[in-house]
Amino acid sequence: MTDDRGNLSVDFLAGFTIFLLAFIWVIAMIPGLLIGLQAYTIDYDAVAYRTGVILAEDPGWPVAPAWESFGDPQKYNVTRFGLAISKDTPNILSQDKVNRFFNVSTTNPSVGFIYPDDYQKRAIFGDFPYRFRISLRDLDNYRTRTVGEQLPDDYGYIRRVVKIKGTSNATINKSYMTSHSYIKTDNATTHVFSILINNTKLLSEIRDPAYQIDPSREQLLITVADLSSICPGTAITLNNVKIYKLDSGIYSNVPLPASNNPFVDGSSTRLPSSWPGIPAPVNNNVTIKFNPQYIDSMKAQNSQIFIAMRFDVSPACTFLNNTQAVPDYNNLVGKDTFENLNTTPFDYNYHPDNVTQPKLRDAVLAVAVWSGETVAAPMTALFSDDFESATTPDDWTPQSGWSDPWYGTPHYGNSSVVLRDQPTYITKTIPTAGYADISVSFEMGTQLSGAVFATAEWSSDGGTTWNLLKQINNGDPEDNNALYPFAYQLPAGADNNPAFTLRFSLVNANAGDRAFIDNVIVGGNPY
Amino acid sequence: MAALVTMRINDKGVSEAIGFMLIFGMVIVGIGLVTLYGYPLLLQQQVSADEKIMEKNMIVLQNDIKSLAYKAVPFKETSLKIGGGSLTVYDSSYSTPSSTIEINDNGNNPYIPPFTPGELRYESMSAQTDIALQNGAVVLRRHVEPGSVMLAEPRWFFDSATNTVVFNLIKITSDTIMSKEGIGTVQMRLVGEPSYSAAPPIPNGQAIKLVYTPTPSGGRQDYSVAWDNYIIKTFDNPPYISMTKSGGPPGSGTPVTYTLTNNGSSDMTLVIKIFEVNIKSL
Amino acid sequence: MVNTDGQLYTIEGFAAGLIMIMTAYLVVSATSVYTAGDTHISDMQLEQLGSDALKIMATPASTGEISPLQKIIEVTPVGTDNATFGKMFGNLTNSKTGFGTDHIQFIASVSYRNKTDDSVSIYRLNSTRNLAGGEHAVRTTKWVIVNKKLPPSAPFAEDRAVLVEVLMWRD
Amino acid sequence: MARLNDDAQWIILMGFLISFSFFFLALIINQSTVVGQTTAESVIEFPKNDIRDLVGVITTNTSRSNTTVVNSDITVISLHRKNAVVRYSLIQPNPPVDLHSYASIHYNNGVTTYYENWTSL
Repeated sequence: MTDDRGNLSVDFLAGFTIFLLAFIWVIAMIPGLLIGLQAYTIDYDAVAYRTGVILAEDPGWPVAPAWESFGDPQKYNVTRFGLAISKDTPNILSQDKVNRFFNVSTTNPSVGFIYPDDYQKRAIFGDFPYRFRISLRDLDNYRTRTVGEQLPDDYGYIRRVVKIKGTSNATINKSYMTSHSYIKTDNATTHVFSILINNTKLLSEIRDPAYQIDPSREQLLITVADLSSICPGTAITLNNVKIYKLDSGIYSNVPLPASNNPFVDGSSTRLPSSWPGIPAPVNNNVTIKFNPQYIDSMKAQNSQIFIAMRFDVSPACTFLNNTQAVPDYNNLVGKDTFENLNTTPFDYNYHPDNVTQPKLRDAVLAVAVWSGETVAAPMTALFSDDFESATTPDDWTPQSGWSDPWYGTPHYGNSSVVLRDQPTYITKTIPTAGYADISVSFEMGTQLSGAVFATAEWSSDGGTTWNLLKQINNGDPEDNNALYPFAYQLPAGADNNPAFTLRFSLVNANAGDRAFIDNVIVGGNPY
Repeated sequence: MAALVTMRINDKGVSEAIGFMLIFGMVIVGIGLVTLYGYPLLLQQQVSADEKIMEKNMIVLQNDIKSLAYKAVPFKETSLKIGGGSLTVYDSSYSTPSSTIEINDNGNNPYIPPFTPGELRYESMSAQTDIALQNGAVVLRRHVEPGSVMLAEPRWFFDSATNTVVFNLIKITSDTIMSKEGIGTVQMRLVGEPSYSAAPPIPNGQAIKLVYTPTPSGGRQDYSVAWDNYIIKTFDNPPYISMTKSGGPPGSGTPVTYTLTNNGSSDMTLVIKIFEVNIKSL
Repeated sequence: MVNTDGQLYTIEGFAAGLIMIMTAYLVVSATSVYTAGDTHISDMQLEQLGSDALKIMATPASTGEISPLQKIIEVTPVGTDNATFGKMFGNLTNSKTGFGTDHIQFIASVSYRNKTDDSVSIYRLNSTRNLAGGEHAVRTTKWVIVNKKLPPSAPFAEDRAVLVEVLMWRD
Repeated sequence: MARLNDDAQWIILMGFLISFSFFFLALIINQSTVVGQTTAESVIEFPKNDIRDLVGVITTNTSRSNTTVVNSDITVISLHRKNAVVRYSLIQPNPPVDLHSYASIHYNNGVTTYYENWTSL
């Protein structure tokens, strides 16, 4: 018998090859079979639609007390996000809800909501771990806020046009004080200025929540200004602020927690908890900003709230005083003090002379939903500077002394940075090692005259050559003393580059020319 | 191998050729059985799948027509696969219409000229089934059975709160005769503004007469049973409307007259809207 | 002795291949290509966007003001174009949260009732361009109460309800 | 060699297995093609924005929408342009006895019937 082992293997190869060829051919047909199958995008679109509806048309849950009033330790009580002011006002969002919603942290549970877990449970819903990106662009304020990741190529999407309800505020300046006779001719050292927040009236005069001033849901901002000009040369201290509540005819003194202490002279931090034990010296103004939760905790819906501020001046002088001078501020009696012919508290109401009314601003809300791996990790800014520091722009390289922090108009937060009066620039090297798809965004605006212009540029070689991003010339639409947002996606030269540099310049400038820069953000995707 | 051979006990009686023929025969018989029974079953499956898909496709087309008519969108197109048959558009003026609708008042005076809707019809070759999109409804008829079924309803309605009867008539037109098999794109557009007629109010005791004339007896396109069920379901609304039916019976090819008498306390409002949808291409 | 083992491998390979190819053929020819769902999704998105934009335009910015949409209709004589509408509506619908803008075209018109015969008249308010044949549009509407002479020949202006209709589509 | 070699039959078995799995995959795909469409369509079909808009225009400024002219404007234009039968009636506030206004709104477009009794805040 001949050996047939070789024979077998050649034959096996032939048979198996035919089988494999057919198999490969058949497998190659599967993608064609799946062409018609697009259920996944449809599903994403439906989820995005649902999330868009919840965010734009629903006030969230719980409603009272509102979910946004829950601090981070109690955030587990929040079951549903919703940004609308109330269920009767779809598409009109509350600024407080927006602020709380976009208060996002990637890791730290005590700072804000955590992406993605906290949001998946409360805004996206469903057991499936969808990934998403929710952004809100405030069209009137040129501001975009985002939670989520970089968009992949394919995602479900919905865009909603909404309005954001602004907050009301009142500034009591010298001309207002004079015209309302708040500056009394009593040459004394102790003065009491009182403010009335009549909740009953505020809630009943205008019933539409979209335009209502509701202190228990939105922040009130009251600034008593121009104090230094009332009697120049006198030293002013803010001795105390007392809160009285009038509820069904009964006055009660409500303690003011340190978390609601006033701000003095434009400071961004409240007076310390040692105040009022140690009275605070005041140069020019005092700002009162109560958290809505504080007002809400007073159960103030049907009550009137009196804020009595005690100023001490030295030497004695004719100062801000609209409250019957009571010998003993420490033991104020509500009825005697506020129901007194000599007391005319400042009324926080719907009169536009008194209070700047809440205004609705246009905004765009976009929701994108997808699943699976995204190219980028949760968006991490490589670099950002909001120029809030007092010595701004300290970590930039100022070309000369002509770049300063700017607290005037325009700025976001506390301050922007200004380039002024002569040709000058600031630069900053931001190594992009390990990152690709570099993007730059910033806000810029100018106040120019003559042949002056401001530029934003980037360099891939540490400043030898510069590439122009944006130039604002005298007379351009952006040359109107306001900040405008700009965003650019940079070419590959910016990727993975330790010498990546940004520069903002003011060219040909003379005295009075100004360029303002704020909120510089450089982002990228890790390799 | 040698060791293996020696281990075999006895294979003398086994013929290699016969064994091969046995196996070969079994394979052939297997293939034969599959071809005889399995393949027709598969074809059957495919035919009913084609039909199901077309039912859904027709509903998609109906949605397009709804968008054109009720949302006044000027143009719509949908790509679809027409399997196992052909999709044909019959102009409203086609000579043997599958139905003619007349709406008359108490004294048989017409509110509108006799209305022939025209239709988009899918004719399945293998399943012996027609699915038609006519007058805003999707109706199905099997040739082997006498009746017909409405798969998706048109938007005719009676609103009892306002005592209003609304007929939305949709006329399908096309400039040429078109028919399509395989993958096609149905493009349709809304022609002009809808013609709208609100008749004088119909007082208590007076009636509207709706006359449905199907294609003559023996015609394959008789959908009167489906429409009969729909009309009864929609407009027989005691105590507001008392409905009587005369003529027919549905399915016999003879006209059926539905008399809707206003039994409500207030005057009844009749609204007739006619939309024209032009099929640009298939 | 002829060895038949080899042929068997080849034959069976053939048989298996044939079976697979036959199935594949049947399966591919039986499943349908179906894209109808997508268009409805994008319709829905566009409709929502347009309806939001009209709603926003019909909302006054603060109490006591009249809404931009009402103002636009009141100041625009019947039959004339109002560019403010286009600018506002375009800005609201085309703004995105990220880079760039959308490309939404629209035709806006106003419908009102003639008091004499209860017929409805329509006039164009503003448009970006005309709808070319074959473009896929959706319609959104918004009720507005305006104080206006409608029709223009009416003897006096009074509160009337009009329907603003916007036909919108993407380029 | 007296016996047929059946070593190769696993190949044919594989062929069958693959064919069947392919077949079932196709069946499942056939089932799933129509799912997403219905969600989108039902969203479009349900006239949420229309109803909201209508209720909004009637209730936001009741003194303006209370006139007979506006009422018939809304009724007639709804029927012409929106294919919906609408009827509403309003009761204005009667201070000091009653500070609220009331509306009853009826909407029917043949698919969706909606009825609301509204009371102002």
